[in-house]
Amino acid sequence: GGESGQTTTSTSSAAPSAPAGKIGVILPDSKSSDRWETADRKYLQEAFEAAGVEYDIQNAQNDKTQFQTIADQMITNGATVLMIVNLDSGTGKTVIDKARSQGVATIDYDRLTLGGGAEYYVSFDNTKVGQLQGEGLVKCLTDKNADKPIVAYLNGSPTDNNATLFKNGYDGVLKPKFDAGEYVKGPEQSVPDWDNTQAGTIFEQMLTQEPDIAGVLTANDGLGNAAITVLKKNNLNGKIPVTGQDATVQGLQNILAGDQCMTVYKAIKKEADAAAKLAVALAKGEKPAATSSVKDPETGQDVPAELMEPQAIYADNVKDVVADGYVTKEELCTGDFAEKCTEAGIQ
Amino acid sequence: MSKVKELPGEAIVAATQAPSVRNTVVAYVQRVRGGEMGALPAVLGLVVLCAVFATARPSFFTAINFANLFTQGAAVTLIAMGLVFVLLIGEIDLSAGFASGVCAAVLAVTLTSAGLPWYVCMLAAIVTGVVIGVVLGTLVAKVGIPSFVVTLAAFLAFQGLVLVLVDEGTNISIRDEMVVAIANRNLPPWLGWALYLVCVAIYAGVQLRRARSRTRRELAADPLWLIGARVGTLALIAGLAVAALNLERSRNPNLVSLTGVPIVVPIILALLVLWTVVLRRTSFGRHLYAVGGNTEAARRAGIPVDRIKIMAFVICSSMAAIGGIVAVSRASSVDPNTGGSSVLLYAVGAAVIGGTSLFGGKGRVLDAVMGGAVVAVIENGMGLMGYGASVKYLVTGSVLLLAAGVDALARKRASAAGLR
Amino acid sequence: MSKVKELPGEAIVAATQAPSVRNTVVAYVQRVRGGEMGALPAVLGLVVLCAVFATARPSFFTAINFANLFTQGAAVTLIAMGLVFVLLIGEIDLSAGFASGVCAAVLAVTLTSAGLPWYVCMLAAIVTGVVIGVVLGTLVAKVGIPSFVVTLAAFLAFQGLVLVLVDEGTNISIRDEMVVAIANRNLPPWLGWALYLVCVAIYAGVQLRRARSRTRRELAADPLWLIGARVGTLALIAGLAVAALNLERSRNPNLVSLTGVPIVVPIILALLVLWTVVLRRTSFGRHLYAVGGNTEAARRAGIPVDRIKIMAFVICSSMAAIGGIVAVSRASSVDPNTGGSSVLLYAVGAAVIGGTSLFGGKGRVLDAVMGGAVVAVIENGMGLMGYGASVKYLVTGSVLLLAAGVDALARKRASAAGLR
Amino acid sequence: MTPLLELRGIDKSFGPVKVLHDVGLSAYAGEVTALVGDNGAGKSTLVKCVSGIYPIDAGQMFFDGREVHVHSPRDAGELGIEIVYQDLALCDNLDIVQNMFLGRERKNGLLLDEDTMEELAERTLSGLSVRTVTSIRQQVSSLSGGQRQTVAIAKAVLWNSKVVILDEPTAALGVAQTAQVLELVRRLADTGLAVVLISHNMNDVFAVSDRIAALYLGRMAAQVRTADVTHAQVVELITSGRSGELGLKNGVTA
Amino acid sequence: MTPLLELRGIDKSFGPVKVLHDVGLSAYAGEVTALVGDNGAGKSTLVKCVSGIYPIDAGQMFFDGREVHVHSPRDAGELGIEIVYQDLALCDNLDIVQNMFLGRERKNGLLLDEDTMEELAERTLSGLSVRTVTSIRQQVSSLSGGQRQTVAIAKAVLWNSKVVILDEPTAALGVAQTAQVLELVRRLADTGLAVVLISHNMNDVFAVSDRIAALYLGRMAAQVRTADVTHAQVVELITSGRSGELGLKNGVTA
Ligand SMILES: Nc1ncnc2c1ncn2[C@@H]1O[C@H](COP(=O)(O)OP(=O)(O)OP(=O)(O)O)[C@@H](O)[C@H]1O
Ligand SMILES: Nc1ncnc2c1ncn2[C@@H]1O[C@H](COP(=O)(O)OP(=O)(O)OP(=O)(O)O)[C@@H](O)[C@H]1O
Ligand SMILES: [Mg+2]
Ligand SMILES: [Mg+2]
Repeated sequence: GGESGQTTTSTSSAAPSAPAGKIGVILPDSKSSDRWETADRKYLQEAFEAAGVEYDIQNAQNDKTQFQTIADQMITNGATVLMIVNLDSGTGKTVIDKARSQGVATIDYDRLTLGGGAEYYVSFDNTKVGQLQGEGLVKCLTDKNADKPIVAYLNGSPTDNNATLFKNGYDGVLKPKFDAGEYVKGPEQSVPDWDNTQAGTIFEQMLTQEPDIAGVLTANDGLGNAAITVLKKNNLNGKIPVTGQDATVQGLQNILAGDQCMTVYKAIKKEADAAAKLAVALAKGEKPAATSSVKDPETGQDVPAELMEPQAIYADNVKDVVADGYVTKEELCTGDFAEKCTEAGIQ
Repeated sequence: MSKVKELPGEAIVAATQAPSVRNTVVAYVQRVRGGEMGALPAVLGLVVLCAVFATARPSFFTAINFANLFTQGAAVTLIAMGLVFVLLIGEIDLSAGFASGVCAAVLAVTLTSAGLPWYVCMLAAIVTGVVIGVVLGTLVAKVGIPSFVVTLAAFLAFQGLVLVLVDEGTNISIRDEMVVAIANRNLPPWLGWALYLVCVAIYAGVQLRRARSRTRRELAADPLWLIGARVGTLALIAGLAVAALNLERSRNPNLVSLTGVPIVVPIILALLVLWTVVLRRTSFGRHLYAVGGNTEAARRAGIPVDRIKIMAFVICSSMAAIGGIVAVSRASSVDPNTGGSSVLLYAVGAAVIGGTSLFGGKGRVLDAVMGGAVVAVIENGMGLMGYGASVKYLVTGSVLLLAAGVDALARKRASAAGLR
Repeated sequence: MSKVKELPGEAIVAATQAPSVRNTVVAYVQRVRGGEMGALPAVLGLVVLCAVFATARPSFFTAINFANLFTQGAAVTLIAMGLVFVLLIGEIDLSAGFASGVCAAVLAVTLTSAGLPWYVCMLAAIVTGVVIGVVLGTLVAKVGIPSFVVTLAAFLAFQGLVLVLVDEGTNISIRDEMVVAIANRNLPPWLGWALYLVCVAIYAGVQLRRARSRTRRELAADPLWLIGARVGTLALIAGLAVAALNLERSRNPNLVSLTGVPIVVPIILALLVLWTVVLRRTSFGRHLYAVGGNTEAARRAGIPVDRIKIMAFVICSSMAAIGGIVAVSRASSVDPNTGGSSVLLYAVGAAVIGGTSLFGGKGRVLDAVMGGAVVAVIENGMGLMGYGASVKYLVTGSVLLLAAGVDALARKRASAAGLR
Repeated sequence: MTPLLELRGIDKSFGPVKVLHDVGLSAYAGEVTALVGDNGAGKSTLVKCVSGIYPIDAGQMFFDGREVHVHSPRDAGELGIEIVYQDLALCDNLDIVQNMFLGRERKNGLLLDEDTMEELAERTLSGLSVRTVTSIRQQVSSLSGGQRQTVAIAKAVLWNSKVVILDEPTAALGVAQTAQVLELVRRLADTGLAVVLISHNMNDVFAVSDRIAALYLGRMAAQVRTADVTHAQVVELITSGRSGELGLKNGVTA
Repeated sequence: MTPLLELRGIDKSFGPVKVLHDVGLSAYAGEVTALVGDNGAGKSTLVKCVSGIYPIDAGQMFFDGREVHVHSPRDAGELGIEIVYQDLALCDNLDIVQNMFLGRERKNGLLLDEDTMEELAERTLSGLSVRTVTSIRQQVSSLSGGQRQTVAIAKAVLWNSKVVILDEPTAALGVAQTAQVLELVRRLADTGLAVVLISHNMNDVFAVSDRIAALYLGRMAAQVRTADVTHAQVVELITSGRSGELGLKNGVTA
């Protein structure tokens, strides 16, 4: 990534004949995960450029007020399609309502706006992500033949609704095991703002309080790395499985090194392409059909949807992520990791 | 007692004679050159910003964007207005942002879970603000903990409180029409004009009555022409604003019409007038300035310093509550981030850019509104520019610095001339 | 000149006679009762906190937790130490947190992308800090923009800069052994003891030399027994600490041994001594206090006020850089949140809890370390308690208030007696 | 005749330093009592104890024969004690009128009655020979030393108080202004107030005072009628604590 | 004989208020020049113009015959001009020794030489009749008014300067201390310094000064030798700007 530092408003000279409208995209933040600025922005840009439509991609920096301000400004600037990754359903709905009253079409990207009633919803299933994490941890613990392991939770930001969805996912897998007495529920804490430094302190204290922790469910790769750093300090790295999400270079390297059990890869390019296709069609005044639909739990209405499947990544399938082009070999196989890459069969 | 001689007491040079137009203008120019510029630097900063954004993005100067500006900046401005009171007495309130979040959450909970009518809920939110202010003020004034620490603790505790109120991170949608209207609906155009007329008339009336009463007592009074000029300027600027806001700004006027002054505007104006009167025309306001200027002198003058401090915190937190209500209205929802992120820093920044001193004793509510306008224009303009995340941060920082730099350089002359 | 009479100039009551043990103790008790308590309230606060946490969680008083405390609090403490300089001159640096983030990112980028050796990278990070300080200081001192606004702008801009440096949000892993060692490795036990001996010896030597030189000049000097008592106390406390840190704290002592003083501890100590000497024993330090106490008086005394202010910002930002390096080491990674969230507020809080005034002129580097310890103990203890997010925020806020309240009530007596 | 204001056995320490030892003082209605003493003798501290700025360690205070307890300047003000402090304590960010009426603003309903205050302030000030004050709406931070002092004096005499204490009121004043203030002091006493005047200027002290109280190193050396002592005796009391019959009995040191 | 310090045609306004009009002043080495004038006449403003605290609007300043431009107190200090300001400007958070050596600390290599400073400070202060100062390591915030003034004076005379300007140095001082300071002023002049003394006390002015300069409403009314005028004449110059032959020619107002 990295080319997103420039103004992204541009027009392609090779615009097709139809008087296409303008597409506005609001990304949520740049700190909970690097995907928004490095992946989504890039892929959406590529897709829009290819279709030759005008577009404007902005990031709300996890600030609801800014989110609304950007929406206002995009409509002011003449956007006819608005694609949003809401920060929460309330603001999302306000934006969608306002857009609709101005005759602007909307797409929910990655997160469903409850009660919003956008034209389309394109996403990964976040609960599914959590579920994969839970299953991954179970797999790794089983591999280690752990007996009644104590499992600690390092949840995402307490103020991030996605963190709640992830937790629902892994709780769905692990809670039955706690209830059955197979696993023991260890300490659980949420990490404010997904802050890795605080995550380090929080996990260090968990380990002090409960020295026999045998597995850690961490909500993403950054938090995972924080836990791994503490484990390393205590020479426990590799002995206690840690989960992750986002298939970042850091996470993948930790997996290759054997310090991390798994991560969840979300093929963002597919998601972005699907969303861009819908947006371009809307901008040209078409109304394409979606492959499936999702029920809005608040209104009970069906929202046309395109849903992508997340994929669990372990040491043996790290190569899939590289093959997909999400992470390059140069980034991943630096220094000591060259050897491990070869072992893992990464070309 | 041989030394006590009668010496004629010379009267102070009181300019009771009505000054001519020329003299007044010359004196004003001299004052400005000497550094007493009032709101001039902030206005200058605003003009520079608007010019920059308007050149870069022509859509900046459209009716719809003008209307957006008000609703976008309202919450921060309201919180900044309250912060002025705390800054005036030389204290700080780091918790104002999250206090607005707590009050917003109270509004949401009473509205949805308890299902109470909107006015009861708003009252509950404001009462929550008052209680918060009493607690903070008491800890600062009576227990003597530095306000930075008290409000830092409150900053943390209130984050927890918001989480508890919104059930650990869920997001409460607000659907009450009245609450949503505040930041999302507009006055009918005729009402806008009616309010406009009432305001201008009252302003003119107050100015005239004051001048007449002073002339009667043979005190220096503003001449009629000056009052006329002031009222005229106000009437002109406000008239233009109302006219612009009454333009059709819907993108599909056939589908839906969008005209009129946003409802928050009269709310902000009313509070601006209220607090300005309190600060400048009541003994409480006088005492606030005294405590901020020289706490010891205020105490020696018999002013109940502790009570004044507590009151300042109460006003600050209540204004935060009102800001929170407006924020809820704008977002039509409450979540644990309400009042978080940069709300507090922007609010303090607004007050300081407007000219309020962090050391107390200097500041006006109008400053907060001017500073709030600067912050809103920056956010609004940056939204139009469409930069990426990193560039946006960089440019926003630089623009803020630019606006403050204009102000600082303008004031620099003043202190160089020995006027502080 | 009839009026000029010779009057015998009375000498000032200079206590050149060596005071007895009893007198000194009585005088100390009187001073404490009168309010000159130095670090006593902070120590009291710490003791209360430790007692509370130790009762709630016995694991609080284990060797491993004691060692954790140091590494957990190191970054905030280092940033707080730098902030003391800016607070001393009555300014504020809101950007210190993100400045540490920028420097951390510079370290990461030079280390990984550029592949430079670790010492070059650390130097680059610190130089970045110096440059940041020069820019901020110049804007405040020369251009005259209020530091709150300058550093608020920097706060925004640096967030952007970190994002640019870490490629819009990627998380850079640091695997350099030397960098990681700072916060994650320990000194061999013998080295801990050696350092301990050297420190105690130097302290004793300095104290003795000073007393001898003053006695020679017939100035009031501390008696030998007092110096002995001081050196003894230091030796005892430091000795206990080193002994505790040299205990085995590995969970599997057979598998791997974990003992020794964490490497950050001597780093913090060295900086503490350095800055304390600068503040108390150099004219630069004296001038910092003067500028903070009465800028006008300092200017009239011929002190180059602008230069002093810039230097204060440079020290603050360089310390932020060092804090950033320690944070990087501890997390073994850099991401856009490095230096963000609550780092700044905790750092300022640490300085203020320690007794540094936000209005300038009052504060010590030791205060920042004491305050940093309070903040670290709170974070550490709260981590052990294992509360949910909301309760954690609430309790952290209350505990912070408690610690500050102990301090405030202890100091309250002093101001009541007319000593301010 | 009972004194209007009477202090008995006042002790005051700052931490380890004892500044006042068993000090007594009486001020009678209709009289000017001069309080004299060397630099650092404790005069200002005594005044601040009376006004409640400093709490006293021991001792009693009587007002009109009743024992009173003053905990803050507010209490002192309510008793009718008005004080001009040596470190004037004006609010630099307020203007002259605002400072003069601070804490006792005239109101017109809820709002301030600025016009009345301006009129009254101007009248009081012009009686004190202030010139070159451009406007009484000037901030006090821009006043000269003497002008500031005049404002502080004007502030204190604006009220109908029973006791007025002036701590070196003429220190920064010019010749004419000093004369004006001394005349004012005499006039206040003549209308039945008890006035306490602190001054280092013996000419002034002898010109207006009825009684003289001399502090020496925190102890009351003597309280005498002005008519009964000479210039030289008072200077001796100030500098050595005794003068012939008068003064502290044995050479006490701080 | 060229004056050591000479001002010509100094103008200074604060915003719309003109405080100094075309003021000239000469101070000669070995002489005490008294600068007198009513409250608000502009004496302190003139001093602050000399020290570079206020920039001047017009006029020239000569030092030892050369024209100099002083932009900050630092420049003035480097020329050898030492000033005691009326608003003393001490750092309340520093102790007596620290204040006295502020900006010119004695060093021992890189570190401060506290012991030497303490010795020197004590010696200078004890020559000025300061008593009841418990310790010279006391913070100046806890000093009495007169003690603060003494510290400020001691600070200024500690250096080998060529010109010393004292703005009402004895205002808060007791009888003995005043005498001591006046004697010091004379001694300074006798060792060849140019001393400018601002005072409202005519006795003091006539006791030590060689020349008198009278400011009236921001204008220099007269500069005369002390021997050539009487007490009454000077008072008249101060209060009305003229006295017979002397003074401003026509009734000028501010
Ligand atoms: N807050 C304080 N802390 C410690 N010592 C103090 C404090 N205030 C005053 N002192 C000491 O108390 C003594 C008396 O001070 P005070 O101000 O009462 O003297 P004074 O008689 O008013 O002298 P002056 O004529 O100089 O004004 C002085 O030695 C002073 O240093
Ligand atoms: N910063 C300022 N702004 C505006 N006016 C000022 C300022 N400083 C002083 N003045 C005015 O200038 C005039 C001269 O003041 P200055 O302090 O020089 O008087 P002075 O001769 O020293 O009087 P005093 O004997 O009372 O000390 C006064 O009328 C004062 O109000
Ligand atoms: Mg005194
Ligand atoms: Mg003066």
